[in-house]
Amino acid sequence: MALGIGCTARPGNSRNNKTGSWRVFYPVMDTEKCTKCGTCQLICPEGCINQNPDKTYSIDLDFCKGCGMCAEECPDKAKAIHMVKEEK
Amino acid sequence: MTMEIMEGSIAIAETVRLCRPQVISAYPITPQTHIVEGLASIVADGRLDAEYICVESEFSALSACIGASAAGSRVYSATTSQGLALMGEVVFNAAGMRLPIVMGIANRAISAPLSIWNDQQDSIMMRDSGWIQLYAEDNQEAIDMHILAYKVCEDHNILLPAFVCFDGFILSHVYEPIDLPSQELVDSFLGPFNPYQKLDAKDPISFGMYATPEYYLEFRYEHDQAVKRAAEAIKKYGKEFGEVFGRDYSELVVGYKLEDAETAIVAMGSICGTVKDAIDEMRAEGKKVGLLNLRCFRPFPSTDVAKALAHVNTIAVLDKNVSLGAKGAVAIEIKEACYGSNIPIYDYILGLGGRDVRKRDIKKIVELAEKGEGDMFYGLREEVL
Amino acid sequence: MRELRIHGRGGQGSVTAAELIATAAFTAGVYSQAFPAFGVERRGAPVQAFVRFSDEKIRLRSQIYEPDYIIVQDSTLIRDVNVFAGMSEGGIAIINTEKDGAGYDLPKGVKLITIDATKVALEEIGLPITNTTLMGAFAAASGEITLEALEGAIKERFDAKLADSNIAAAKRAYAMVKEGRV
Amino acid sequence: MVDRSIENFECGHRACGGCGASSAVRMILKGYGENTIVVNSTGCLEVFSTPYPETAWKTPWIHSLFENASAVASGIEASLKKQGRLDTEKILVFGGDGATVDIGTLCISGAFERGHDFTYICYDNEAYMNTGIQRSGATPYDADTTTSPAGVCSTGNNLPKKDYPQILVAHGSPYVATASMAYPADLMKKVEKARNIKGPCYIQVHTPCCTGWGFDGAKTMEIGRMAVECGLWVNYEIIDGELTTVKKVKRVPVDDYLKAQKRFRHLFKPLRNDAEIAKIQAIADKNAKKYGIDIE
Repeated sequence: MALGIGCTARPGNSRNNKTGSWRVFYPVMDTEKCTKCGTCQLICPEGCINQNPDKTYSIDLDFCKGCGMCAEECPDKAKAIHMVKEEK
Repeated sequence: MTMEIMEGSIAIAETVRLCRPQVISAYPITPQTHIVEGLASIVADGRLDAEYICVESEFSALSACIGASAAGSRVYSATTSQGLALMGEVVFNAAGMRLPIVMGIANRAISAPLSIWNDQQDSIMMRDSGWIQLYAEDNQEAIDMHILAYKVCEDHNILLPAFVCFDGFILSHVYEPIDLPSQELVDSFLGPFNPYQKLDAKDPISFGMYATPEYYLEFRYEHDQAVKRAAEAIKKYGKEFGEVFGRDYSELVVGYKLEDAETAIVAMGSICGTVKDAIDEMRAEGKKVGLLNLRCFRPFPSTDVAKALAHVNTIAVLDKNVSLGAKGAVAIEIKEACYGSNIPIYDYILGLGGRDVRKRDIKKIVELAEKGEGDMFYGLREEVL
Repeated sequence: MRELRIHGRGGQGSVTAAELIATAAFTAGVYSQAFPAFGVERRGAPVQAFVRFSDEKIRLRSQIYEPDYIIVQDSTLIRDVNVFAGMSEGGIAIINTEKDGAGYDLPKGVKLITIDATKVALEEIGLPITNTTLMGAFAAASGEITLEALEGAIKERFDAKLADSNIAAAKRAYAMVKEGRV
Repeated sequence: MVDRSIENFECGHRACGGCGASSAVRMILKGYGENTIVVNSTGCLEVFSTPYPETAWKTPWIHSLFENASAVASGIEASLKKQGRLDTEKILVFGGDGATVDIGTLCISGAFERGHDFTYICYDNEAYMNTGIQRSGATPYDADTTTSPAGVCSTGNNLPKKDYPQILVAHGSPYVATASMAYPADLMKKVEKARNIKGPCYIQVHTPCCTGWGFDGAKTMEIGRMAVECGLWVNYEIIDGELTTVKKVKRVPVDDYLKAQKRFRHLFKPLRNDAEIAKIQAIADKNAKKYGIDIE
């Protein structure tokens, strides 16, 4: 197949690259504690935190690199995310 | 056909107008200046509905052309010499992005020492950049090649940028008769710009990504293939051009009294005119000399060259450039094209930095070649010998 | 092919003269070519411009070394520049001077025409710009261009008022040469 | 009103975990809205988001060279104008601090002078991160980088951070602002504002770089906040040349901000360098006075 002339590609196909394998720690979301503030979703450098129909959030571990920003920034009153070491 | 007499630069500016670019971005530099001044006033007078971006450098001129072309506009720029050198990074980039930009090059020498005068070192310096390079013998060719270049470059099977090279001052500043085609004819030949792809919120693409070692080689291969395909495209559209405008460009190399020539001169650009006059005089003296005019340097028409020169005894290549420490760029190509033929090929570096070349110089070079003396800078002052 | 070399100083309109002469020649039906000696000369420095005339398409691109005609816009140039270089029998040299031209080192057989173009230009145009005056003299002396074609070329280049005065200057010089009043 | 549901930067890109720039880009794309054409200079962002054939961008996106993004944007703007598309599509340029305050200045100056309608975002991570942490004109005083290394005869980068926003104010830009990815609402609001202002707008966004500055990627937001709280980074807006808003803080000494990053470690180990820390404190004090950031 010919390449994209001018080094072009269709939008958003970086999803083919599952960056989840980069992780050492992974985030665990406690939806009970979640205040649905959306901070984690907004700030995640990967954009891999998605809102569920019940307005809580879930983390797509296919892409999560385990940076821990979401856990760190989850507001004090919630502290709904904590990081757990990957079993490798 | 109505011939008019006008300055080369103005003829080119008027021709660019006929090609209806939507964005023009250029920076003035001698001897290209009259072209961009001409275009600026054409736009200012409302004779062309285009955006004229008055940039702060050649580097930005071509960069803006990249943006405008990628966004879906036909674009034009022109430069020369130092301007082209400053653009260098963008020149390679525009080609790699496969954008059909047409740029006029008013050929001029490269500093140091500073020289505003003509030779062809500037465009030759960019020979490996993946642009098509056409060379005009006179201003009629210079304007025709502008129209032809858009046609070739915008072909979705080609998608390359092109230099239309014309000798600075010698062509850019000469008043001579030309046939400026009608808008109707140019429109019918060229049609509106139909981009292969463009930056468009309705259909987003990522453009100009980077290539890892897994892909870079293939991108260069496909780019090379496109430049090579351009040879056939130029011939095809050059023939169509002839049918529409009455001047044929279906050949990348054009012979002059070459059929029975024993000695062939190979040259590019305006010097071919002087060579032709010299050949007529030599022919009158019974010397069988001919010319091979290289209209196209990239893609390099090796096969056409080899075929055209197969029967001659001696080849004298005139190079208005030099790859210092090696030879003139044209000679290197001609030797490659004629590899295995055993025809002696001599290189003459001449006319650098605006040194005038006369008929008698051409005759002298033919004499030297026939004596087997060549591969030299021709016409040096005594004090360096 | 016939060749003309114009000698002047930067700012005297030598290049314009070459262009207008080429235009006039072309409109009257011959091929012509005009170009400057490309340079970086500033106002006042010696400059040259060239014109070729031919019945066939002109291919030659070198400068002009053996002119059939020369126009010298400023006789003081003759001290610094060999304006007659390359001229031969049958050539015509048109020189702007108040003097009669005696003492010039003219090549053999070259016809000399001296004209006080500055005086004509001052009287007709009000400026010491002599190019159009000398074009009139050239038209009369050489026969390469007609006065009508020259008028047309001047009209195309200049605004109406400026064109009128320049045409008047050219016509006067034309008549002066034709009548031998130079 | 910023539509936070906009996601134009896809997963799967190759930024470091905890990348401030990547986080900022997501916010900026939300703030700038749909129908955006992105121009990206060469740099970290470009490299981690677009290795052929995988692109993270869902907007139209173009990369040409390191230093010419604003000239490319000029051309796009001219083209959109000619096509009548400029009312619906807007141009957003991303350049790193090196691509902006150093090598891109010629093209930026030209484009801002000409007044093209686009927004230029400098994501400022205060060094050339793509090539391995070399100093740029935006590197702060005394930061240790690979080309301004701390050593026996050096305390790191010996030049102050270039005040680039002022250069664009001097160009007559209608909107010049600074922002930090650690203040998402402020950042997104400023970006949205820039989209709606005609002419060349400039926003310099502080994007802490865990790799280049030497801190844990989980702390990216926190480091960003600390920079603001100590006065070494000031968030402000300059509209038509007038300073209109400034983020005020209850200012703390620079020590904790410096201590939190490896790039300033030489100021504390093996011995605390009071003289140099005082110089950095003086920079923060000068900022505080200049912009009036202190809450009395």
